[in-house]
Amino acid sequence: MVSSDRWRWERAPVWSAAMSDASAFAVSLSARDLAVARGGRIIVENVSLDLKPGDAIVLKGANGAGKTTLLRALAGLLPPAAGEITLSDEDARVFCGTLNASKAALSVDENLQFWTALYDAPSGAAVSARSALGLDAFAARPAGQLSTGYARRLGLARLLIANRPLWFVDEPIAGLDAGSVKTFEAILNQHREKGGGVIVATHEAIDIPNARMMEISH
Amino acid sequence: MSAFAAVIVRDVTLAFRAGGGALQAVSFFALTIVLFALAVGPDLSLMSDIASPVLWAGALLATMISLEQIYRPDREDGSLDALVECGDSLVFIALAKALAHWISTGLLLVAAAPLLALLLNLEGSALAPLVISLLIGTVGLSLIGAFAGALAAALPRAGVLIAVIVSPLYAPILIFGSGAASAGAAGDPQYGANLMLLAASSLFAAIISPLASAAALRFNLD
Amino acid sequence: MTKKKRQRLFVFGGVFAAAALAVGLTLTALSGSITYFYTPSELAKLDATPDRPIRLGGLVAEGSVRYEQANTGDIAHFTVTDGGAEVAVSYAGVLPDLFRVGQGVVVQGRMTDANVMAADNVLAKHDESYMPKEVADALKEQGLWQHDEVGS
Amino acid sequence: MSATSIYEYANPAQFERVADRAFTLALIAALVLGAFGLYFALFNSPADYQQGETVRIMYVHVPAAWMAMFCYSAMAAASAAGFIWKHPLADVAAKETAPIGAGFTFLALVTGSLWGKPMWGAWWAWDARLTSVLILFFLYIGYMTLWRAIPDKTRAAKLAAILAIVGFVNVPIIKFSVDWWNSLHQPASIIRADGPTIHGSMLTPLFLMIGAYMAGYVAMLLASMKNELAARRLARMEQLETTKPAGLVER
Repeated sequence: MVSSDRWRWERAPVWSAAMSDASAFAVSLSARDLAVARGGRIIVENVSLDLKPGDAIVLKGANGAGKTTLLRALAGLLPPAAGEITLSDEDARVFCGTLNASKAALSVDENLQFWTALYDAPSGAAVSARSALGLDAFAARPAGQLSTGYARRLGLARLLIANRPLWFVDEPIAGLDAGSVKTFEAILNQHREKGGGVIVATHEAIDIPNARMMEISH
Repeated sequence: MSAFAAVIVRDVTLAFRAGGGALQAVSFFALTIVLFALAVGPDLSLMSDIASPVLWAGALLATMISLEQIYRPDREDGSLDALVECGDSLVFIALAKALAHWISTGLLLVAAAPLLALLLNLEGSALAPLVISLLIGTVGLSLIGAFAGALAAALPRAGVLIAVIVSPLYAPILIFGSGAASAGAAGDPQYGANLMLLAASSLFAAIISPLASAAALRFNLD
Repeated sequence: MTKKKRQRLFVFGGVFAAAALAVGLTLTALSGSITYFYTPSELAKLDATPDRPIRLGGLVAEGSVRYEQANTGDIAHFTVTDGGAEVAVSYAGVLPDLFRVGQGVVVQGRMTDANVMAADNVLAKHDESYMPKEVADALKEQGLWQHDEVGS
Repeated sequence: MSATSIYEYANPAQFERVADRAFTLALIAALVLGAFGLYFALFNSPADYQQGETVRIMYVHVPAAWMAMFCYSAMAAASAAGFIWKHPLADVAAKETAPIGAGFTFLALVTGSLWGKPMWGAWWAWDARLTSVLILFFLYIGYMTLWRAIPDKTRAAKLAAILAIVGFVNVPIIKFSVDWWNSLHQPASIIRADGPTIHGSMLTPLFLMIGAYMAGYVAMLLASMKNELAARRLARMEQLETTKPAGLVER
């Protein structure tokens, strides 16, 4: 099963160098009395939190409470209605929402190669991310034909390719089977060991060792 | 490969894959010309008089219907988030998206124009001015069109809205483009002036549209 | 400096260059002769009368307007002059109501002979000056008036 | 202070007090100026030496065309202000200016074709100025359609603002291209291209009418802004009972 070479671009592998150098990952984020709005209405306010290297926060809340809106604001994709977010490196954040940000008409490999170029990642990143999430068997298959679980793995693979310290993941294990959940938990731990931080918004039980639990409520 | 080139390669590949916008635009261009010819009737001399302007208007309309495909699919499958948060500045990505649309749709329309010109009995002397003016003009059409696409990225059925927004902004390009094509055909000294004004309009669009698209995309993210 | 800052600089450079080029193109386009019509004397100077449709501009010459009854409706004959040369124009159609002797006109058509034109379109352009009748008459007394007033 | 909506940050209450007084003033000014303007236009000014009585349409047409352009520039200015100072009232002003501007544009088009009929022999002869006004009309339509198409009004405000600014930047180019297009097919005046020379006695009614239109615009704008703010407050009230902003609690 050969991945389409047309997409492969050679570049000096800096992947290994970044792995060992934890300091490159030592980025912390702090939000001070943040308020986020949706449709012109403030739905969450007075949010103050700090995410230091190695930290994990699990965000819980009822449907429509504003988990996704808050997560997107923290990820820098949504301008907050009030308060501000400070972090030391502008390109330190990557957001993976419930949509997998992949193109149905492109194969798994083409999607991975695109993200490699998009995030300026080393050329080996696509293959290692693919194997890390067990997608090798589907390299040439159009992403649109993947099952929900495998499509979700492809979406999560982008987090690895982006190789950024702060992860913001919305419903990461939705549709994943037990084995895949374990895989993702292992990836999370590995990321935190490297000094990365993560905020996960989820309803489901996910085993994240010494994570801080936060809930959006009145 | 830089993100800029990656976006272009990806969008051009997608445009020619199943459901891509490129072939839809060309077929719309062809049917517009055929329908126009049917309406006008087989009066060859009349047709050749109006061939250049009709081909130009047809290319513009064909570009218009494919603008919705530039950003809306990205927003619906979440890849817009990746485009916004990646290392490259959003203005670059917006420029890449517009150029990708030009390559996949604009160039295809320019390639189809000579063939359709035969249907309208276009004079030989008019072919080169038509193709040259279309080549320069479609760049502006794609740039301004990409801006309109960015504005309507969050709207499911935005085809007509984009057409309404973009048509006044297309007026200068249509005037200079069609003017150049007709002047070129008639050997009018105005041909050079029209071409230069057309190029200036496309350049102006290249300055304004990516900046405006980047601003618009930031508001279409939530 | 980060990639984004370098690109922001590149964007400003690109914008500046594109703007300069666009302005340059526009100026060269405008500086080119934008005479979109020939005057009779320019036409006379041309060695070969152009055979493609052209536009001729000038004033309707004194006393040159006459109408010829033809079965397809009357044909207007008048001479267009710019003080230098003259072109005889025939036009089978309804003249615009601002058309009169001394009025500026632009005629579109093909030259059938050295200085004879068969027009298929006559445009009498309103000369955009709005002046009360009394003032117009007053000007005429002092002889400053360039239009000579005929009827209407 | 627990603000329930970003509109709470701008205090419309202060705007309300000012708006009421300004509205009545503007309305009176519009009526007075309009009355005098019409009187001068219809009775107390001479007929044109060429067009005779039909030139009187000018006193309605020219101010309308002028206001059409003024409103679009006002829309673009308010949109820019909305971006720079982030003041929600600026967005409301831009949104409410559009229909008024479109109205003036339509009036300019109708009176323009009425005025052109005797001169051109047709209701519409693609005169350069009228064609530019027609395209300006489509810019208004595009702006208003965009507003209506986007459900979330705060996003609609920002996107429409961008469109208004881009549209405004394009207006001179459109104007130039239409004049260029027109000169290709219908050459402009042969004798003098230094713009219309309007004789003194015809200027007074013209300026009176422009003043009346301006005052009318201000009155209509203030009235519709008040009504838009009331509508938004009402909509917020309905939502308020159901959801209050939540906080983040660490378990």
